[in-house]
Amino acid sequence: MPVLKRLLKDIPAVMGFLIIAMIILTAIFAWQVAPLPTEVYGSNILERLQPPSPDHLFGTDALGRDIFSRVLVGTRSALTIALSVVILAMAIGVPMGLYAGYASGWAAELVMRLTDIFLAVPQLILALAVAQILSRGLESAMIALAMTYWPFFARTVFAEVQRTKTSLFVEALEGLGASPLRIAVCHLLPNVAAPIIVRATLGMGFTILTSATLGFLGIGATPPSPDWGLMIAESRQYLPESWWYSTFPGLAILVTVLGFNLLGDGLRDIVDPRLRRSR
Amino acid sequence: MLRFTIRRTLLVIPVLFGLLLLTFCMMHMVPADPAAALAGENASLERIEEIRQLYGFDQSMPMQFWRYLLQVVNGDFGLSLYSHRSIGGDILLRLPATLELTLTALLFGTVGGLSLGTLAAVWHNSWFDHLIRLFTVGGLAIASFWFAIMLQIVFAMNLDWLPLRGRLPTGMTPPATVTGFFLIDSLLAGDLATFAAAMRQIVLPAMTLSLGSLATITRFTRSSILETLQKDFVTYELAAGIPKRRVIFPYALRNSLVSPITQVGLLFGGLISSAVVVEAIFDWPGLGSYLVDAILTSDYMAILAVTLVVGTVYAFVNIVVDLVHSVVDPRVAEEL
Amino acid sequence: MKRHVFPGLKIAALFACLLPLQAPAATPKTDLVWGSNLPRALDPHVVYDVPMQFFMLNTYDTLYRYEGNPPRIQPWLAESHTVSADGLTWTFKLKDGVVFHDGRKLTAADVAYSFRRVLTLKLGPASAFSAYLKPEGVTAPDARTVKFVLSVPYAPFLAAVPLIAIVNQAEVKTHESDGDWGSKWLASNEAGSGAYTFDIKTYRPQEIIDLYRFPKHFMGWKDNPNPVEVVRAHTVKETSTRVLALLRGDIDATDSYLPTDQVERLKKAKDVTVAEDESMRTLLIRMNNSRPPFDNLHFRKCLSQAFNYDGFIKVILKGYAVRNPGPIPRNLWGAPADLAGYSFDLKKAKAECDLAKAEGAPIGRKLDIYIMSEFDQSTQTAQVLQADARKIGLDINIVPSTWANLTTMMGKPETTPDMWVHWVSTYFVDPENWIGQMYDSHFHGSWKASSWYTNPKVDSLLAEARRETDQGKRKALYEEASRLVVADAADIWIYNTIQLRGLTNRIKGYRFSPVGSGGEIRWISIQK
Amino acid sequence: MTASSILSCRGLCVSVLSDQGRIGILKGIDLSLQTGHILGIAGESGCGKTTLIRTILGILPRHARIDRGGLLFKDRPVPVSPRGGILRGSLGRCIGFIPQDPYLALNPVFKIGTQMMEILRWNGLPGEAAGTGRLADRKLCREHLIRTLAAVELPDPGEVLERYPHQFSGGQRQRILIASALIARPEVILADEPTTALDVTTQKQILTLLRSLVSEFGISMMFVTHDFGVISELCDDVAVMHAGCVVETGPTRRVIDAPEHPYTRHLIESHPDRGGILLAEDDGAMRPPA
Repeated sequence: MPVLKRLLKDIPAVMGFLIIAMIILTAIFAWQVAPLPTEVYGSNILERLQPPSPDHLFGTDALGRDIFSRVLVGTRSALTIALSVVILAMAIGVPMGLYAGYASGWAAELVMRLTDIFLAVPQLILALAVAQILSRGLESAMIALAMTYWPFFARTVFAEVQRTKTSLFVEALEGLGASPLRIAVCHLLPNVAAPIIVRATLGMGFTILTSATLGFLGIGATPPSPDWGLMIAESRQYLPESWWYSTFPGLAILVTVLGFNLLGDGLRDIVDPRLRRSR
Repeated sequence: MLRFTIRRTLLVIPVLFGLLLLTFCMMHMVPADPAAALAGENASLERIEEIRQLYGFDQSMPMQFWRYLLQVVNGDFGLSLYSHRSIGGDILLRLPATLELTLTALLFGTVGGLSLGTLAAVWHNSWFDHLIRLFTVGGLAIASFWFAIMLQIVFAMNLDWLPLRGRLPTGMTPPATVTGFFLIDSLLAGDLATFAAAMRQIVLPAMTLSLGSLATITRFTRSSILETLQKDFVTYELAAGIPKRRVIFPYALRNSLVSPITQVGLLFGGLISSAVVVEAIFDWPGLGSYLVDAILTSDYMAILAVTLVVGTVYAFVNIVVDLVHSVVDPRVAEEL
Repeated sequence: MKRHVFPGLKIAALFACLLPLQAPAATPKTDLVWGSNLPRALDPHVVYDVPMQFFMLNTYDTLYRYEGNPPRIQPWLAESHTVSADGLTWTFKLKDGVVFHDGRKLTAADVAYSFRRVLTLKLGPASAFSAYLKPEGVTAPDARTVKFVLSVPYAPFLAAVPLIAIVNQAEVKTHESDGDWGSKWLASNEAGSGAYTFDIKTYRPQEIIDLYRFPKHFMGWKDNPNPVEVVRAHTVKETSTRVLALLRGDIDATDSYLPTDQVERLKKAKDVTVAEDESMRTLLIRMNNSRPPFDNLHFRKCLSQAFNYDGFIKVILKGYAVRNPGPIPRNLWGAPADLAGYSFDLKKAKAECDLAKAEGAPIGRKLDIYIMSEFDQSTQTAQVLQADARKIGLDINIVPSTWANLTTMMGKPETTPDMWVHWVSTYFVDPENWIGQMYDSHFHGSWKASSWYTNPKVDSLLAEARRETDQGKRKALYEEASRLVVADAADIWIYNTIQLRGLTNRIKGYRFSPVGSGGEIRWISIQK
Repeated sequence: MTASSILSCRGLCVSVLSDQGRIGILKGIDLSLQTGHILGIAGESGCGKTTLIRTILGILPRHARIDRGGLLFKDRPVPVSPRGGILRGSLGRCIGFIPQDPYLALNPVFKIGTQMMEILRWNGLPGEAAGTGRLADRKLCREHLIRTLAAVELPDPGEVLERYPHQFSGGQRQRILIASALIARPEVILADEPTTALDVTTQKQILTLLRSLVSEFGISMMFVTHDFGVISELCDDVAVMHAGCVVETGPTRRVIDAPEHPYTRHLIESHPDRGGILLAEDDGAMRPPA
């Protein structure tokens, strides 16, 4: 696997990979790893707002829950949200991009103009509006994020398909009478897989950030869910005394997003050497 | 240049029209009845019906869309369901604050990013360069609302160096409105005390906001300069006897501006997004905090109006970016 | 070489030079910076809520006004009033020599115009009148007499009169367009006679309101030798920010809902005091009595005993609230003094739950509790219930929402959520404001009556209390109704608010009243 | 032939630092450029031609340095900097440079005028003190640039200054670069394969132009190429380089007619267009002035 070899040479990318591996493991075994699993949801108001100590590594929150355990369990929701959003956005964006890139005519044109419209407003703003129109809650926030992220996939796929569809092998397949659907799915799609993976990896990090922002604004996750953005929002009125309350969930976001970004950058450098940015 | 501007502007119109259609559709998906909401609590059915007719909510969809289109083109976004004030008027009052903040942040980001990026490229592979590279990845991974809170804890709450909130210290009268930008208006009025105060107020929010653009611009400047320094014309300029510092600044830097500048348009989107939370955290009386208020009060009309306005501002920022781009790189203007 | 390369650094250095410049002290000695929330718009006939009370009490006058705690209704613009024997005709006599801010004399016509305006716009404070007063019922027989003819007898009418600000008819009329009663104009202007005038030049909606003392106010200023000349009201959104701003002297007063966690910190500070006043503002968890399992009395009793009242009030709120076991604030007449209500006992709760289950109530389903996410206490309340209910096997799901969405949802029993958390503040000081509008089935469909509680006995008691003009008899009626509602465990009543407002020590003469929460600036003097 | 040498290398050794340690690129080069002559330097890519040019111009990359030997300019040694390169300033305006690829050598985002003015700024007008980075008289400078552009037979030179590189063809750009090399009216010009990126017709025109300029301005030129056809057309003398060494040197005719070194023979024989070389020999117009 030359790709893997090149990835291993890229120290930042390896760091990103290790961070993500650790986070995924944490997410899977969160309930086993968390030192005080009963204090993730259950309140213990006598021990509220305790500073970090050996009992509570990251201190406790306003309802006396263990912030360390909540941050660990929070990886689950963060990853679930990000993964669902990215997959949903992919499920919409990739077929759209394939269609618009390969077919031509007014419908294909319409798809691309649609992406223009969606991209005409910064993603967070549009997601806020969409989430607000749907009822509140995690599901609507996720749908809103996917609704506003798919154009990025559509664009990526569109550009790649445009590039490959004029290549010889596609013309040969057309000559052989392969159906357009078959060409698109069996031959073009594998060719655009790499940029999609890169986009998805970077999208994971981005989605974690955006969904945390939605949570912070009270539109995403709902209490008592240990959502990082929500925890930071809850912590605000206890500042600056209870500094730990907002610090650690924020660091969790930072590390996770950093992991995805490092890995995504590394993958992009390999997939598209023209775009080598960081070296 | 003029033709370029006009064509570029015309290209925006269909997109904005689509956006208008999108927000219109969204407005009609809203769970609450706008007429009932406008009528207020405990309103009678007749009153709701009156309002429905007054605002044309009883007409056919295309008719309603036409009305909406005419309204919006005239800058009238209707009445806020919450405050019963004109949304367009309130947005106009608040837009300068947001623009002042985002543009200041963009200035921080561009000036800082170009400097840091150039330094990192010139001292390629030094410890400074490595530090900068770490920053460019890390800066994009920080949640702006968290960073804002951290800055508040450190610089405002604990060290007490900078103000915590607001656009001016409480009790200070804003300068006479010319541009709506306090920094510029206070200078125009020759009021240095207000200028200094406004400057202190804007530092923390603008720093928070500029983090992402600073990281991005640094990153693109650095790689772009590294790439430019490999170019033949750099060797040629050196060979022709031009000193190295001159070759880097302005010659190589100007070449390297193209890729950071194309990023600015995208960055502006990020800036506006972050401005929503950053304004809410720093009590910055701009569009962002208006949007957050609208969300907290489920003021759909206001939310959609902000979406439209942001989309328009965003489109025009991108036009300006393209214009700057065409000035920096003369080849671009001829492509369009 | 670097000297030439990086002009950016020079600019950065320039910025850095400016930073250490301390902003000049901006607050002159007679100015007051008020750091509470500001009304969303300025028309007191359109918006009526706590932030509006601040604006209205300072810039407008009313016929009667509440003062003190517990609040007493006092003649203000009116000298006196009379009621006809049938309780339908109310006649108010106005004081002489009242002038508006533009110098025009205030007459009975202005009063009549103001009431008609409210009744026609049907917004904000109108709901307190619309059931019994029509615009035609308000007349001004002469310059100093206003007559109200009610369509049905309504005892709490007088209690509601202080809701209506008297506006300058002549001024508002010049700004009318399309029959809007000048509401577009009044949304960002002021046309009153109150102790302070409003300055439109510095007005920024929901951000800055500057008020200037009105020397010709009819009350005169003899009682206050050092009045506040200028009030600069600034919205400071986040409470922690507000507290810091107070500590640093940026503002002179916070809002009156300080988070209890911050009180200790303020009490330790040198130049700051915290005013603690028991108000009339009750917190409760609403239950939708029309929907299973909440239609089951045992289940409602179960939940009523599953809430940790003491833990919530004593630990989380650090004692800055008073347990209020029934619907009427305990410091208002009509609340039975001996009412015990429910207390936290998970064993009893479990037993009630089992009874409910035996009767077939579907208690296993997921129960939704809606909160207003912008209020932290609303979240905490739901979380306290959620955590303890989990222990007896109940699955409660928290749904964040907003006031606007919630009030829309309360229109029908099907859309009304299982439970929601809210406060009932003092709109007018009468039990009608609480139990009357909350548990009379006539009010079904409004947010105040969102329990969909129906009890014919309670309905008739409340209706009688509304007609009866003798307060002693009314008190007995309300006490009986309270006992019935509590026995039915219609809702989970939690506390009556202790309002906490941080003040700097320059402020003297702060007067708290549950109506206006102490925001009436005319009583305040500034220590020099 | 008068044997006064204007520029010569004496035992020049240059090495670069790589992963495998120091690697010698130039291994004792001895060369001399006679005043008024065109010296062709032939050799395959990788033989060290470009490094030689860069050494003389004083633009060696940071990891390269002169180990031994040096340059003589008009029989006076040229100082070497502590980092191991020639001090550019010591040769100053006496030396001009024509790069290989006209498509890449001009900065795409600046006007021709700006770029030429910059070169003038650091080299100075002929007859003035060497460039200090300041322009004395813009109008005078502009006239000088227009004169120089006219010398390379570009039509409408005033207009040329106002345009951007992408608005010119390859041949035109090469003329602009030649003009740039002439700005300071240098005594020596180094040309690094200036015609390889051009088509055959343009190549011919450029070579003709170079030849006439050399005689017009009295310039000595060092002309690097891998193309013996060009050498035979243009050069008075030739030096053949191979693997960092000069293997053969002498007058062009002599070397082509009777190559001594097997590598030279190999180079000449492998030329795809041997006929061209022979043809050039008979073309009197192309001959160097005696």
